[in-house]
Amino acid sequence: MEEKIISKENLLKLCSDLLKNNVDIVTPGEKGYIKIKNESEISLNSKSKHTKASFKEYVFPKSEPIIYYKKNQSDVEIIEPKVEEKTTVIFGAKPCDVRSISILSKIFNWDYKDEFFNVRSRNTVLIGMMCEYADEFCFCTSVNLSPTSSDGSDVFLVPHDENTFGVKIVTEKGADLLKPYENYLSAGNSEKTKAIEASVKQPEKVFDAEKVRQWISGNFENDYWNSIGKMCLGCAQCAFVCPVCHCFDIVDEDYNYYEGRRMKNWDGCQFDMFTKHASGHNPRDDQSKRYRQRISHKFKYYPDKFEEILCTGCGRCSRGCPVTIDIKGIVTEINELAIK
Amino acid sequence: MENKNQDPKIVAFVCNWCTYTGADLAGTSRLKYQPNVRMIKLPCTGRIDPVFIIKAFEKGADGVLVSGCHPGDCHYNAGNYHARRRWIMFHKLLDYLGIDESRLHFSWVSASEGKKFVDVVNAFTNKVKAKGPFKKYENINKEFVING
Amino acid sequence: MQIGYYPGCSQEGTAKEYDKSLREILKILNVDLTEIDDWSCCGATSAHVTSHKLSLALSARNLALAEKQGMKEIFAPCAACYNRLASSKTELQNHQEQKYEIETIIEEKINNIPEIYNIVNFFQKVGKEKITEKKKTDLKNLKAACYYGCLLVRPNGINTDDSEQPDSMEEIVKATGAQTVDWNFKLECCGAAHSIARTDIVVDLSKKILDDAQKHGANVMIVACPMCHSNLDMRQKNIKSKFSDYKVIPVLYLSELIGLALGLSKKELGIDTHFIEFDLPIKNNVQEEVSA
Amino acid sequence: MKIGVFICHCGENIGRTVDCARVSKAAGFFPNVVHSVDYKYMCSDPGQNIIKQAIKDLQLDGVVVGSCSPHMHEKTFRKAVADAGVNPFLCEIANLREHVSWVHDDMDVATDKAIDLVRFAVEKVKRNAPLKTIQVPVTKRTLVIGGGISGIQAALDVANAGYEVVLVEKEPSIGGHMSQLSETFPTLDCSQCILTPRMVEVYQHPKIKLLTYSEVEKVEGFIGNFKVTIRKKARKVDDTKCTGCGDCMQKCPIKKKALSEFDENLTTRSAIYVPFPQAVPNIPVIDTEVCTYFKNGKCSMCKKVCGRDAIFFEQEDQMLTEEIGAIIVATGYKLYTIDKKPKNSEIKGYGEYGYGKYKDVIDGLQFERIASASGPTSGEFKRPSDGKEPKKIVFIQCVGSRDESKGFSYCSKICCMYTAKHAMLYKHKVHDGEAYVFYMDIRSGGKMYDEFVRRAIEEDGVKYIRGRVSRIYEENGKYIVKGEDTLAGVPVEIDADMVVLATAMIAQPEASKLAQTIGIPYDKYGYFVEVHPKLRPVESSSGGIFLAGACHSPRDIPDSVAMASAAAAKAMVLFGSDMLEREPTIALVNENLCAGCFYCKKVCAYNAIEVKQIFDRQGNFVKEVAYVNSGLCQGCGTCNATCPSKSIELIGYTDEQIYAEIAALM
Amino acid sequence: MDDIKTVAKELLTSGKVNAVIGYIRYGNDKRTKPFIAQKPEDVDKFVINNFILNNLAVYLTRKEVSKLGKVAVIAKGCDAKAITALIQENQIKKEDIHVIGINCNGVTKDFDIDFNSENIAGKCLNCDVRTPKLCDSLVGALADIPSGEDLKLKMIRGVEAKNAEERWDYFEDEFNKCIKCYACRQACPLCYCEQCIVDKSIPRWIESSATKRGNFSWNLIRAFHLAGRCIGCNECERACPMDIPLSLLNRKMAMIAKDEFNYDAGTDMNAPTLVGSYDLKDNEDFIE
Repeated sequence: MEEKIISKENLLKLCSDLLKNNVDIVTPGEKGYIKIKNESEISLNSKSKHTKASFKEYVFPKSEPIIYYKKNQSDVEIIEPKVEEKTTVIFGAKPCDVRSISILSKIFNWDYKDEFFNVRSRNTVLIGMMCEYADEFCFCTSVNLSPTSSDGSDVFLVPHDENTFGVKIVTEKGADLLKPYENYLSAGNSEKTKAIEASVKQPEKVFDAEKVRQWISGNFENDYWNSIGKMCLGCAQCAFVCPVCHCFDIVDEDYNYYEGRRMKNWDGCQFDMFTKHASGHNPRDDQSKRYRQRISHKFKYYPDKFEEILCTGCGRCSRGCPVTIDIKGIVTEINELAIK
Repeated sequence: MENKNQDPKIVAFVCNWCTYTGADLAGTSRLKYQPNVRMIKLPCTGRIDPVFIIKAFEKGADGVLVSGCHPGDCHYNAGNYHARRRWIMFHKLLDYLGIDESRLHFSWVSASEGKKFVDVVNAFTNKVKAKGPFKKYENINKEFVING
Repeated sequence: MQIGYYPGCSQEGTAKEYDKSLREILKILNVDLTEIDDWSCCGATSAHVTSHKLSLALSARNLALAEKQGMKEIFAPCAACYNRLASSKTELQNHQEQKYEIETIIEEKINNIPEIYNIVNFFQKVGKEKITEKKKTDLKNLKAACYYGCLLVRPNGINTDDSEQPDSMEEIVKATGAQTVDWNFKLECCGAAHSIARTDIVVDLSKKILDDAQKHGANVMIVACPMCHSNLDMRQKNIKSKFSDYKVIPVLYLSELIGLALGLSKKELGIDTHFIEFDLPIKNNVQEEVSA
Repeated sequence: MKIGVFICHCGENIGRTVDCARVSKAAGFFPNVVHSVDYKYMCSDPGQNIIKQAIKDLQLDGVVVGSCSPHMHEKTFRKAVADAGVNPFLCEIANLREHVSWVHDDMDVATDKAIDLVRFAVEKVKRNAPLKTIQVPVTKRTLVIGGGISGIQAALDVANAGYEVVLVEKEPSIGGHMSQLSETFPTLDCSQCILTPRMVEVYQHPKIKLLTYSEVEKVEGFIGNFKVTIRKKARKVDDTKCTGCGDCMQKCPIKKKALSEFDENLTTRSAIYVPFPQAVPNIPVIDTEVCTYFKNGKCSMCKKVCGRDAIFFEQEDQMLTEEIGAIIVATGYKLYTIDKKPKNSEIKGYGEYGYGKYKDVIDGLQFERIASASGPTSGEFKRPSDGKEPKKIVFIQCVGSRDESKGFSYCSKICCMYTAKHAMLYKHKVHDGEAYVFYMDIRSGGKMYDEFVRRAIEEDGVKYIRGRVSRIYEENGKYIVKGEDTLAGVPVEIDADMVVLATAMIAQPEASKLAQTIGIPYDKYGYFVEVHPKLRPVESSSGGIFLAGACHSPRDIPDSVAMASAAAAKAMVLFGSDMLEREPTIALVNENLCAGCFYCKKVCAYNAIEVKQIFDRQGNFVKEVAYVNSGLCQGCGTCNATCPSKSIELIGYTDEQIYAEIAALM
Repeated sequence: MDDIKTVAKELLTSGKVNAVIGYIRYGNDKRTKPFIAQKPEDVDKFVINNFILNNLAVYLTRKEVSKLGKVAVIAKGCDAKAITALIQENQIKKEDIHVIGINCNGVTKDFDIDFNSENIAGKCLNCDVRTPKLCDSLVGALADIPSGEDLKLKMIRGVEAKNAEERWDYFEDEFNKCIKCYACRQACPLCYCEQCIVDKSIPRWIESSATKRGNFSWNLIRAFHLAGRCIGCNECERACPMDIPLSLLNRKMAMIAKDEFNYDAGTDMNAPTLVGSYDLKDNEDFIE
């Protein structure tokens, strides 16, 4: 892995050039990940708190048309939408967020290849940045990630000081992005980078994901689920802000008398409607079952199938939960139950 | 083309007993009025849900006209009183959200007021015409129109 | 408490003592009056018999000034001024077209017209319990006939009190400790502006009012209007000379009565400037000034 | 679904401005439309046959007719469709005549609009459900509420036709205001003399169940099938034993404490009493408010003297339920009490007239009692304060009527007449007396009415002054009435001995409560409202509930009697068949989705929404949901619009149908 | 603060209720979370402080909670209004719940921040129900609370001062952020429908897509459905992960209800509801 150094000044110039070259830059801002218009909006703060929502929507939009249709007397004409091939740079994302794309890729390329996702992710370059923020809801280390992990990034930044950044070029895609701007980079100092990385405070590892997985396997009917279900309000903000939750719903919407579209919209497993059958029967008819599904999907079903935990430990779902249901606390408790 | 002179598009939600019959009377009296209004007949103004109005705008209406029996004349005793209370809240909400008040018109037209019906329709059509197409709503409607 | 003040012309002329007594008692009751800057004549009767528009414009100008000066409430002690301001307010609020026209004439915008108080409403606002609280003089031997005159509660609808059978002034008077009498001519005309030109009419009309009050046991008249006061007070001498058996009766402004209750002297209240000299059957807890 | 579209030219009426061929061609391309034609006269027999034939040939299961207003021929086409074997409610009308061809000139534009309207109808009919008209059985019994002259007339008419009647009167006796009157205009015949026989007839009628001293507590059900709960208030007298001998009243030690309601407070009565000697039934009641026994248990004189042991102190209110098919409301009026501001009203009253303060300022009903031979003065004119004969009486009309600022804006209709009558009766007895009437204008429309007023003025010398009275005050035992004679343009002052105020007739104070109990509309004054002011003047908008007399609006005796007979006739029309047919346009609740907020119940003007409890299979209570009583629902759909989750739907105008119509807007 | 524990314990031990819904501390000392105590010893964890943000009334209509039988709920004044409104709307019966009112000394805008004049929640400024109107027991003592600036009111005034076009743009931008997670709905104590209108698919009045159009209709109809019902607890806004200023809608509607009908939601459980009743004199100057 090649390593370089870039000054803040040059970093801004780099961004400015990218913008000029019609590249979209997305960066964590006050109100979530935002598409910037000007390089000065770029986020270079490794100590910042997580944005409320992840950047998921730039590869997997909250709503997108997947089919357009036109009706005539007896026939329906189908028109397939095209996703624009346009480079998007996600700049300054935390390692936990960066990891989400590779986790999501598995589900979106499992049996059906989701072109909507693939076109976007193919055109997305991830510039991650080391994270120096850790609060009580962070637990990336427990899901086998770390604040200094460049895993998943195409380029990874490590701030050396206020005005200099170590630049790890992780992938080809990263190298390609930076190639035209080589003159902004100078020779790297991997020693310093390592030292800085070593000094970063890591969140404590609080559970063993494998133990948790095994416990879930045998405890589908455990009373533990009821204690959470009782408190959960069944909103799905947890799923919607989650970097790796990927469920969606498909609905048809008419545009006018003859035309309409089929929309793919984010959905959340905490909704009562999520599993409601047309017959009116609902296999997950109370909140405990729905919450069990949430935890099981993240820590058992997905790992079973894809050998990936469907969680990056970012803590967003818990930070924003209106009733402070803390996934870290819950999985830790499960871990304890598993030990007993 | 087919759509000559059909702009602006106006949807009217009217009650069966007063305004619809008032419009019938305008017809029997051979009073002429502008042709833009498309009327949807309901039993009573009490049946008019604000979502109808929103949906009409979503479907491209430039103006919505709501009309029923005068207070005290309701065929169903009090449907229009309940409707009126909802409208008070609703039209103030729309105004606050920036929907131009002149695109939504409420009126009482009784079965005997054929002339008033004509006046209301003409005045409202002119008002909406002057405002032009409802661009703001068109914009939010146009997100994700066919791009394939 | 701070309230805008529209004194009107008589408070600075014929009814100085009304103004004086008000200012004295308001000191005790902790109410600040802020005079409307640059106020002009309300137009009184002369304006509205001349031109309706003129009468509206004159009042509207004063209301607009008050609004511009940040006043939410204004107090007009003179019943005529009150009547003009309050009637205009109602008319301006209910007739948009009229309002636009008047706004053009007076070159001011009118948005939120202040609340307008007459003297009775004003003391209702101040709170009659405040008067009772600070009462120093025992007025229980006073039997007051409350005279509203023709303007204070009319026209019907602009005032909260009944325009035919009012009783709001009685409430205030009772708060001072005085008694009130039930009588017939609370709203009867005193002759008003005919005072000078047709004194004979005023003498007859005023006598009827004063007689009825006394017949029902009153030993003091309470008024709320400078015009009423001048007729009932000043013309008693004329009545006396025309009807020799007529018995005079003191005529006090409501503010003066309250002043007495609060322990102020006749001089402080300007009662010494009245035409009718009299002693009132009251006991003062504070020492009455020797000169009074 | 296979839909047929049929466009009518209506001769030239539609065809002149709408290109019917183009409309039918365009409609042919609408999804689900399999057949589209136009024809000169669709409503004619050949026209209808075209529809019927198409239905048969093409197995159509939905029909849209583009023709005149549905108010005109909807029934015709529905019947045609039904004849061809398709449910009649699967037929929709696009109004191409009244709403298009007659009101627009430009053919292109009109045709475009016509196409749109047809599209709306097609979209709607696709979502129509096959419906059946609702059949309801009829209970052939009538409830009459109120035992005044209107109630009596209605009850007798229905009963004489052979149907059972339950007559409920809240006072101890029937008779109402008419029993209080002295003589009636314009004939001056004795009111009681003509009324009493009818009261007795009611009492003795085998088909009439008379419940006096009773009130309607609750009305459930719907036209033809009401269930009415009646509270029979405790008289404290056993009506099966009492013979009406009156011994109890004679011996009752309380004679002076209670004011006589019948005599309008001019006299007193005992604690156990019948309101007046001719009362029906002639059974006393105990006024527990004043009776010493009920206050401190001390006296029981009436019980001691009663030879039949009919006094029953422990008696309690009884609840009766009656099965009823039609209701006639005849609750009458009240006189406006002008001395004080009525509660919960913006009415300011006429304090300046001194009613309540001066004993000799009285209202019209008090004057009736004074003038009545059975009244407190046995018909001699004596004023209440000192019993002296008044030599000068001032009558003031329109006190509270036609006066928006102080009273009610309506005209009380009867005052002109009864004031003339009062003045006349007075002049007939006190020949040297003077009678003055202040009036706004004389409204004496009616057979022999104006002649009557003219007689008062011209023959009896009553002095009419056109103007209003500003104030009345007492001076030396006289009442100084100050007013204006607007014809002469001068102020007038009259020193009267007595003043009679013709105060407004107002709705019963409890009228709005009763209206809510039985579910009929009332206006801002509290008067009950008819369905149509011209063509259905005695029907309330609730099916099976009819109105009679002054509970509807101020009216005199002949008008009340006529209206009562009309209401009785309406009830009998209802009883003419065994089953009732109703439109199936009613609301329906989706019980799965209903959250039980009952906003639908709050907005329902017909009490058609009931609370239903839902239990699971084990019998555990799950939730409360709304339930629509199909007999009561009139199909306005207010519930549907109010329901936040759309869990109640109006059949025939469902959300889906309306959405489809909106969506069909191009 | 023993008071709350004593009261709650007594209710549980005596069997008057089967559960008490209250608050426990969570994480740092600037955060609490709701907790349902079913055993007397559970209540020892209960706290009352300036961080009890949740409106616990929301739990009363959940079937997971109603299964527990009679419950007690801790309620601030604003929360008690929600309970009142729920009773008014037949969702709960007064006799089925026990309201433990607290004399409220204000709460913060959000977790993890200090409680001071800058951070005091807007609803606590000029609060007139610091002692709940509806309660079966009352705990805690009133103390002075910091005063602060009513920023939300300022924002409302700001929006009102804009012209129609600017207002539209403002709200379009705000609503555009919506991701249709429905946290606002779920956190709202008065959103208790069995099925929300946005989930109704035949017909689909409100599109569930998080498109501009779907978002506009959703937020508009949500505000309308709460008109005259919102009691101003502001939980929707707090729950919104996208920071949409929902109180600008709800509070404005409450202001309209007050202006037009002198109606305050949640003040009287026997009062007729705003929608669902009418007055012959309702203002109709906008109807021709």
